[in-house]
Amino acid sequence: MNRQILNSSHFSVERGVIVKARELSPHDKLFEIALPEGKRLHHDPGQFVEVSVFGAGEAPISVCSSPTQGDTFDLCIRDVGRVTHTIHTLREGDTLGVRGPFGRGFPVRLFEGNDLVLIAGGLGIVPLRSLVQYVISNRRDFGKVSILLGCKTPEDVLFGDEIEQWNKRIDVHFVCTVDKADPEWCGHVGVITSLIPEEMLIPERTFAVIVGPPVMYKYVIGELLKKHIPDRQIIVSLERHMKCGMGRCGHCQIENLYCCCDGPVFHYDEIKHIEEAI
Amino acid sequence: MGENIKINIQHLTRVEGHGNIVVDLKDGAIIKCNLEIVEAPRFFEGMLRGRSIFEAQHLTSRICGICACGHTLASIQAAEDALGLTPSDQTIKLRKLLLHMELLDSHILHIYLLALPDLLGVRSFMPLIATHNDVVRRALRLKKACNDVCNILVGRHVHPIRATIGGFTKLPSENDLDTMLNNLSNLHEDLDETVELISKLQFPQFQRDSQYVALVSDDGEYPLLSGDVGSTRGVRINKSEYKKITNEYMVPHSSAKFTNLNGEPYAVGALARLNMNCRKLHSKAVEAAKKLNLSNGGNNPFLNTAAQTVECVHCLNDAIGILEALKTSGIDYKEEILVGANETSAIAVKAGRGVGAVEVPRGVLFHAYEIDEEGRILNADIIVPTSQNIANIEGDMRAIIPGIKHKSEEEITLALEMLVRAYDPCISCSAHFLDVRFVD
Amino acid sequence: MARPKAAFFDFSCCEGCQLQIANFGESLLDILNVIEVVEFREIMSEKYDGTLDVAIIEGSINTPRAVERIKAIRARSKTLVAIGACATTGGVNGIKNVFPLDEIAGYVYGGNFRDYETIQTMAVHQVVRVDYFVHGCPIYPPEFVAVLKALLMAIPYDVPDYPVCVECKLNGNVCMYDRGVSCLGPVTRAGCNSWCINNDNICYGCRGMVSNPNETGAIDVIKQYGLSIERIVNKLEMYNKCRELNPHG
Amino acid sequence: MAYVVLRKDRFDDFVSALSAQRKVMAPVSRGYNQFEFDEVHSGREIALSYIPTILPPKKYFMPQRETLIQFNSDSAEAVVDFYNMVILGVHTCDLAGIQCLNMVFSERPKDYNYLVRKNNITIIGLECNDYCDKYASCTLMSAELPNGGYDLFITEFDEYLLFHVSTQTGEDIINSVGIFEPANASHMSRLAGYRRQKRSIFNKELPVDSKDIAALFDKSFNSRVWDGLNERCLACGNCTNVCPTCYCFDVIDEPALDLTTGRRYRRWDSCQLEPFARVAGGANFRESRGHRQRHRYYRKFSYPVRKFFRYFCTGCGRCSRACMANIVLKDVLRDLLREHQ
Ligand SMILES: Cc1cc2nc3c(=O)[nH]c(=O)nc-3n(C[C@H](O)[C@H](O)[C@H](O)COP(=O)(O)OP(=O)(O)OC[C@H]3O[C@@H](n4cnc5c(N)ncnc54)[C@H](O)[C@@H]3O)c2cc1C
Ligand code: SF4
Ligand code: SF4
Ligand code: SF4
Repeated sequence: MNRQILNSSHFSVERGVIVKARELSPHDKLFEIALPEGKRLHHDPGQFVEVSVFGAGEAPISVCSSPTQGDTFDLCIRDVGRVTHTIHTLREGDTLGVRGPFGRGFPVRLFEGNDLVLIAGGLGIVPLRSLVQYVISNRRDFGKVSILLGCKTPEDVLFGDEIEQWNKRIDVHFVCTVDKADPEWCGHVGVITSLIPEEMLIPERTFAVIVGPPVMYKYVIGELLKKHIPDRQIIVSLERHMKCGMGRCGHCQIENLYCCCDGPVFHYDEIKHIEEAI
Repeated sequence: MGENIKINIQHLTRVEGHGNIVVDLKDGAIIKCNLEIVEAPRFFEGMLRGRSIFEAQHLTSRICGICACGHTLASIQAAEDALGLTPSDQTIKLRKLLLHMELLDSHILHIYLLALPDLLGVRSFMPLIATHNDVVRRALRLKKACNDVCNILVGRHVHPIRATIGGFTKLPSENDLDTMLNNLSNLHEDLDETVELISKLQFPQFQRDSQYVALVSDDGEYPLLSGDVGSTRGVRINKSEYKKITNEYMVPHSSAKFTNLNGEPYAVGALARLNMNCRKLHSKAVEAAKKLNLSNGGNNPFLNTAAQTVECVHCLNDAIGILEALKTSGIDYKEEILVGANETSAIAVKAGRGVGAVEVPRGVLFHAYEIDEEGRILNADIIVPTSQNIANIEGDMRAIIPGIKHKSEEEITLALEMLVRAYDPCISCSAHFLDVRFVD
Repeated sequence: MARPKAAFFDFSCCEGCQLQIANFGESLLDILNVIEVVEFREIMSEKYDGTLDVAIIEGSINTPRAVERIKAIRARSKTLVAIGACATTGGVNGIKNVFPLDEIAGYVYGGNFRDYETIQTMAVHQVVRVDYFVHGCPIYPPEFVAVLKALLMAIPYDVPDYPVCVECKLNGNVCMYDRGVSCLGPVTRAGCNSWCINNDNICYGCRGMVSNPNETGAIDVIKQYGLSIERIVNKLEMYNKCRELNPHG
Repeated sequence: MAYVVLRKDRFDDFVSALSAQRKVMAPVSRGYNQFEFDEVHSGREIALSYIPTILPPKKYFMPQRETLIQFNSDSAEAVVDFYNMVILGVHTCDLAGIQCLNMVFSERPKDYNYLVRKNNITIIGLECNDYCDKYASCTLMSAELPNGGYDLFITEFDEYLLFHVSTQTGEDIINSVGIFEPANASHMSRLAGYRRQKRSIFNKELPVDSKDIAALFDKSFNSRVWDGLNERCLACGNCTNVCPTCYCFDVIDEPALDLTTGRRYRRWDSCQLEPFARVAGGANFRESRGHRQRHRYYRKFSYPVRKFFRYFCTGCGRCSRACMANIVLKDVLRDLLREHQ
């Protein structure tokens, strides 16, 4: 057998250094990563990277910081299995493998000059955070901005301090709802669809972005359609099992689309005829 | 300790399965002197009923992981006996090879990992990793080689895959024969050193005129896979009458079924085989026996470990002989057996009764089945070497106690443990039929 | 890093799985470099009664005393690994459950059978929580090593939840059904590298069934090949009988 | 376009000479009318008359398990393991399969593991004289005649083998072995006659025009046919594993006992398996066996047409042969057709 070393394999990883690690909840941690020699990731909001720990494996993780953040980027990781658990044991100064960025992010150019309704369910706030941060850093370029967040319980609300900031801003409309409140909760209780703003919505100039668990999409899209938002202006980010990020391994396929390359961000009109999508 | 001794060894270690030794000596008289078996019952004979005879070997192999190949061979022999099937010469050669590997592997495990720590005065082989690293490595190397050969020959050593009624599902390629031969030829030196090691050890001096039972035959071959059953008291009977020999009975003081022959307990195993057949050993093994003072066998049960060493040499050399013969004759691949053949009716099935008697590492093992005309098992009977030995072990314990009763409790305990271990008892084997009463 | 303290415990079984580990040859020493074995009755006289990092359990639970013993082991062990079919599915010991308890004990022991304390055979996870499973009768050594590594890294080991056929095909074997013989590969979970079929035998289902077998489909197949359903069901019982009692433990 | 002739009694010499140069893989018999590509050293081991092998030759281009990355505590290298080899006796359906895989792995980002291996493989095709069995649908898929994708291509006649030399690599082999004669006009006219005759044997297997199949799938997504398959399929993955154009994979890390060195490898995976599309949280995006079967058929007859402008079925019939539930590709297509009549 011959063995050749490949200089340009797309399976090669870069070593990212964890500059900061912070616990957000008992099973979610936020990691700030720097690539070697101050290299930039150059990602779009909504794109993801394949993160790996050798020995444990690789997993697709959304970049949850805005490209405007600078030399580092953030990953928010939930401990659910082999890779994610191992990453949770890493500390500041440790390295992890990074490939990417992959996929198609949010179409921010199209958003410019329009109103935005950003809707996140649970962990969906993670990929959406990169967009929120981007929008806030370039606030002038967008019209009205609403952020709607739905969680199971108050404990599941991630990025509490940051959300506090969003809440305080005068140029962002922020609402949060939980399925089940605790005594201290003073926000909304109920399903996220009830938060979609009615009066101030101008369908032609509104883009709605949805990221959340699989069950959420149908209901929220139905509600948006009722409010006459055009298909093209409803944007979703989908999750699928992924192994390669290059449209080959087959795991993320949604009929003829590959979630990893054609998505994970899709316009609703691209997928509404695709039964396997939502 | 003196005239009053109470010894209760719970969960005897470094043996297969769970057993206790309980001794109670009052005013010099032995009140209790038992080897008790506390393995959970597994009901193998019960489970076999109603199953296809073609599954018997797969299931009975699971009686014991260490003698899995032995159970497989005994089960196949009994099944073929019941079906009236005569295996081919090639099949017999390969089965002998397999049995040799089983004996070699199991003996090595016993000699090095189970018995040697006692003889070197440590509690297990773990400390030996540091103090006798070369010895541990040699043991693991020997075991690995046996395993590698079994992997080729039957897919794996624990619960062999290829050995089946009628022969083998897959036969070794020419390449395989070379690899096996090569693996085994590399072992001569390790075995020579094993003989050397054992010859230097001090075994406890103890003699008792026990009755020994093993397979016997009229030809010149050291009988392991075929023959009649014979004893040092001159008994000789056909294997189909095995019950006359094993003569099972229950005793109230103990939890195990016992066996006796003509009203006397007996011993099976390497020492018994040597006592019956030492003239038929391979010449290299004869030399080893000389070196270990076992040229004519002997009466010291502690020397069973040494007898096993002699058999290792025999098995290795005979195995190499078999492989060389197979290389010369070539393998006939047309003999490969399609399993589940009963489903395609390739092997004719009829009602009948059959017995298998095979010399497995710890002694002669019997399987007997009765099947109906569709090949379903009506009755099954399995008698393992360890249950044949228990009565004799207790006899040895009774005989040894008077000579050591003045020693400390630790010394007595160790002596009894060593005695039991020397028999290399396999309690998981016996548990398929033992009465279980816990002695908490 | 301190080596985790590990102990081996055997319940009702043939001890073949422990032997599989002893059979690693010299690479056993590499394993002993990464775990500290503090108790292993079959080959060691040392005993240990402190807290264990890893308890490795072989054998099925089939006496009231065994139930107590396994509970006690669980209570003092951080992780518990069930190895071998007897421990992970009840194994062949489960066949006992086919028969009424009194009946089978009576057959083997005659008149005194009521003296025997025996209960229905159970897999370990049907009595206590199990963290890692190493299926198979006997265990497949490379899988044991893979689980050991997952355990050392404190990450889950996912038992393949697809059938043996997958590995069988990857190995390019002639399918047993093409030889006219029934095989339990299609409903048995993979992970053994189709060990038996590689050796031209059929799969006996020793690793237990996949989580969602298509049972009606399988029966169709058996009929289509003109094979006997009764025999297949009988075969399935060899390793899957305990599945029906308390499947989730 | 050169043709050379090899007397049949010299075929063994040809194979021996070839195997002295590099590994030679060719179909060998496994009994039960089953064949498999395996290493050979002489012509006698080769089953020249064979029906599609258990696994297609894709196993040499994309091995069942292949190392992608070798790592240790402070470095990780992307690697490719390969042999320099000749695959001898590749039928036209499998040549088509390799062409499909070539397209997939040459797309950007290129898969160098595949491409390096491909560049080290020489392919010698072999013409089929007759149908292998009732499962084949090579004519429907236009794969019954050679269509490129080989270095040398053999057509067998009673007393000689006619080789088409298609590439320089093929030419070099012919020259290095040196036991060939140039083909003459009579050889060529015999080939033409043979191909004419072949056209009368190989007929379109289903009453549908190949180009209409994609349209058939456009309207079959909710067909009842898939419900039927849901009942029967065992989700064993045989059909995809034996398929010459299936290439889904899983990526797995395998550390050594020291937990810091090891490898990352990929292994064939199958969309038919239960866990294939399951994600953390438990959602499974193709939970029913029927949907998974539908996905397989769409990956042969619909999705690739939009991306690569060809079907990813070569008509080899392997999926039907390997399915113990007797799910037969031609029957499924026929049922779909019937539904729309
Ligand atoms: C585009 C995209 C963006 C994502 N972004 C984030 C993020 O920002 N933060 C975050 O915590 N998680 C994110 N995920 C989910 C994350 O990829 C999975 O949780 C992770 O792969 C699980 O890997 P593991 O090795 O830890 O778990 P495993 O031990 O492998 O498996 C645990 C469970 O996860 C499923 N799973 C395994 N591998 C994958 C995979 N590659 N994709 C999806 N499910 C898988 C398994 O089926 C199993 O049910 C994202 C997923 C996608 C596809
Ligand atoms: S032999 Fe058994 S495991 Fe292999 S493909 Fe056939 S049914 Fe599956
Ligand atoms: S092939 Fe079947 S019976 Fe054999 S080891 Fe694998 S799961 Fe067990
Ligand atoms: S081979 Fe048949 S049973 Fe197996 S997954 Fe494919 S269609 Fe289903």
